[in-house]
Amino acid sequence: MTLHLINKTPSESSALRDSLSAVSNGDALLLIENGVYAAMPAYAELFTRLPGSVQCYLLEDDAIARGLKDLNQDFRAIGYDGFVELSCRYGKVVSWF
Amino acid sequence: MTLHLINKTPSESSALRDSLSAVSNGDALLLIENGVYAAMPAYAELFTRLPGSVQCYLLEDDAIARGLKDLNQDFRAIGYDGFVELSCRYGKVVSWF
Amino acid sequence: MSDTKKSFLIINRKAPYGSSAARDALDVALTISVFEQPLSLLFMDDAVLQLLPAHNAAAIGQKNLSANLSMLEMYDIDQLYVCQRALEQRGIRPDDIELNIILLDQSGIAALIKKQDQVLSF
Amino acid sequence: MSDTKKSFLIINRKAPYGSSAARDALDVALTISVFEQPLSLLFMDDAVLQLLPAHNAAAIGQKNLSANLSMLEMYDIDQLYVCQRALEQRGIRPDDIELNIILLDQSGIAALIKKQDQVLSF
Amino acid sequence: MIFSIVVTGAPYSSQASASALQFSRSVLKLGHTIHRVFFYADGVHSGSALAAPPQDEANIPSEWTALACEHDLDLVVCIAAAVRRGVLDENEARRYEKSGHNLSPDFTLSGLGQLVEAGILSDRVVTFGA
Amino acid sequence: MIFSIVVTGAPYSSQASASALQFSRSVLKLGHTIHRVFFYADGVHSGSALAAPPQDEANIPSEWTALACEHDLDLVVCIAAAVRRGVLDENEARRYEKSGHNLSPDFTLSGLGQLVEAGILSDRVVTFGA
Repeated sequence: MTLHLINKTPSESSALRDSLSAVSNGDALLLIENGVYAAMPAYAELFTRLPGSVQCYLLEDDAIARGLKDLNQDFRAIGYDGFVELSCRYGKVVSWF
Repeated sequence: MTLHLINKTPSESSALRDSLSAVSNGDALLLIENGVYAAMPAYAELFTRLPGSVQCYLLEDDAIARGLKDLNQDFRAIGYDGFVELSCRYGKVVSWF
Repeated sequence: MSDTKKSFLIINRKAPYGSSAARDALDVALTISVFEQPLSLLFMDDAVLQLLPAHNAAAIGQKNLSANLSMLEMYDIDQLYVCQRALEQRGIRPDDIELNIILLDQSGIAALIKKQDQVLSF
Repeated sequence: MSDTKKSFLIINRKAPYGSSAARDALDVALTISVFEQPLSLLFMDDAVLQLLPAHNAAAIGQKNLSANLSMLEMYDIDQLYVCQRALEQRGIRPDDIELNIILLDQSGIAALIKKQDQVLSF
Repeated sequence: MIFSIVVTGAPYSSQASASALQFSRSVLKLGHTIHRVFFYADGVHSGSALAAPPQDEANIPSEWTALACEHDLDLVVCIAAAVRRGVLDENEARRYEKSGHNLSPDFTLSGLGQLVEAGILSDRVVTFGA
Repeated sequence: MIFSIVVTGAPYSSQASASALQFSRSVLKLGHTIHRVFFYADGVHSGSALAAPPQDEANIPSEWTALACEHDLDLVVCIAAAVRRGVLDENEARRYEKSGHNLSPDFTLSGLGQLVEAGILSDRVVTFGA
């Protein structure tokens, strides 16, 4: 299973769209850097076709830096330690940028 | 009147889309660098809502470099000299990237 | 040179912090105002995300952009134009923004660009 | 180290020449093949534009990517996977491409990624 | 007509500096003037004296140098963007107590005022972005 | 678990190098191993010895150096990407007859083989892209 790492907004690159088309059941998504903006409620529709088995995370440090709150509830906020733990738990990490 | 300079593909940035929403009658578009890919016929629909008074150009050097031919006929191919002449003819140049 | 005036427009299109674009643009804006040239700022696309309140960029080892944005008002740069569609696409209400902004639709943006002498993009 | 084998996938997503990404990816691909590791290349999004024939990058003072792409076949890297939707969106027919490619739909791409040990992105 | 050129992309990483160079050559060939070329953000790497691309590839920094010498161009690198990115002239290297410097002598480090002044004094400002 | 980290974005221009640094700190704190950090493309500027950001901003290259010294990290800068971009060690400066060098001594210039070897020997490769 794969951890998909996305660091761009939905507008600045097609990284998010491409990653969503490449997930398998049981994979996870982690939004970092500018990627965290994708967890704004206005972008929720992008994630509606994800299999329910795909867990969604965002890097809290990046969301705090950008003043983001009231984000999409489907995303769990984690710190860098959580990021490392996810990298261990999933078999590999694929970066989309 | 403005010369709008676009150097990104329709997929790698929203530069093209943003530029199209900002043109005035009598402006011109010039595609350079990766921007020339937007003149592939598959992207023709992006330009259908442009006012007829907006002239469309592409930088030939960049199209040749990328092996592009049979491009959208609405775009006239020019060289760097033509690029300079357009910059003079239009009152200012706005870059979208 | 003091006799010459040119109107400048800075077009911002990038989100803050992920790249240096937002700060680069603000540094240019402050410099233009030091030169006392007419200046407008336009926020399109992801750049409207620069306008969200309560940044805390120390969390990622950077400096807050908000401080520089507030300086714009101190420098009498109060022409902050914002693309309405960019706000809507991101679900940001104009009330969420704590700066004095002027909302523009597509034709407003075209008209704003049309009347400038020089346009710098970030 | 000679006993260890890992399967590598290189995901290409960028157009050629506008940035160094396409060439950086090819250099890594050739190095992986020197190490005799199982290697696949996947072209998604704008990276399918790398596969168009008849580049003439000398026109912009660069070197043709095509030469390096052909080298892939010399190095026995013949697993070139291409995102079908990316081709369609750009109106490129598979016949336009002069390399041996394998077309993949969305589920094919997911399956390809799933079976790799390491994935490098460009 | 008086042009100024702005470059915000680094050579090799982006095409911006190479395109700006080609554009500048045409500007001069057609009899116009270049008031200044201003290198900002990652564009500052165009001023590197240490860039050593393979011999069969263009050497963008040295092409700028050659064009500048031939036409007496004012090549200005934004000082704030440059020192952050490790592009220093001899003065800045001394100021920051660094062991060396790497700005090509045909480029000048200066402030953003040079960009704004170029905008005021030029008929056209053309930005090559990354 | 054995990690290797790949960085392809330059400090200040992109967040990639700063994120990779934070991630690396957590990897080490949690008791894992970092086999190598490989700087590729614009990531090579993370190895600059000349970067001089304002004092109230993070100095990413020197933070890498500090982390490397503390944990004996192998910081490898891709030699082909680096020399093109003007990032040279003493050897390369001599080879290309350049007046100076600017690679921080805690970084090593080496080939792409170091990236591939890291992929083979590491359980996880995490890329911070720009």
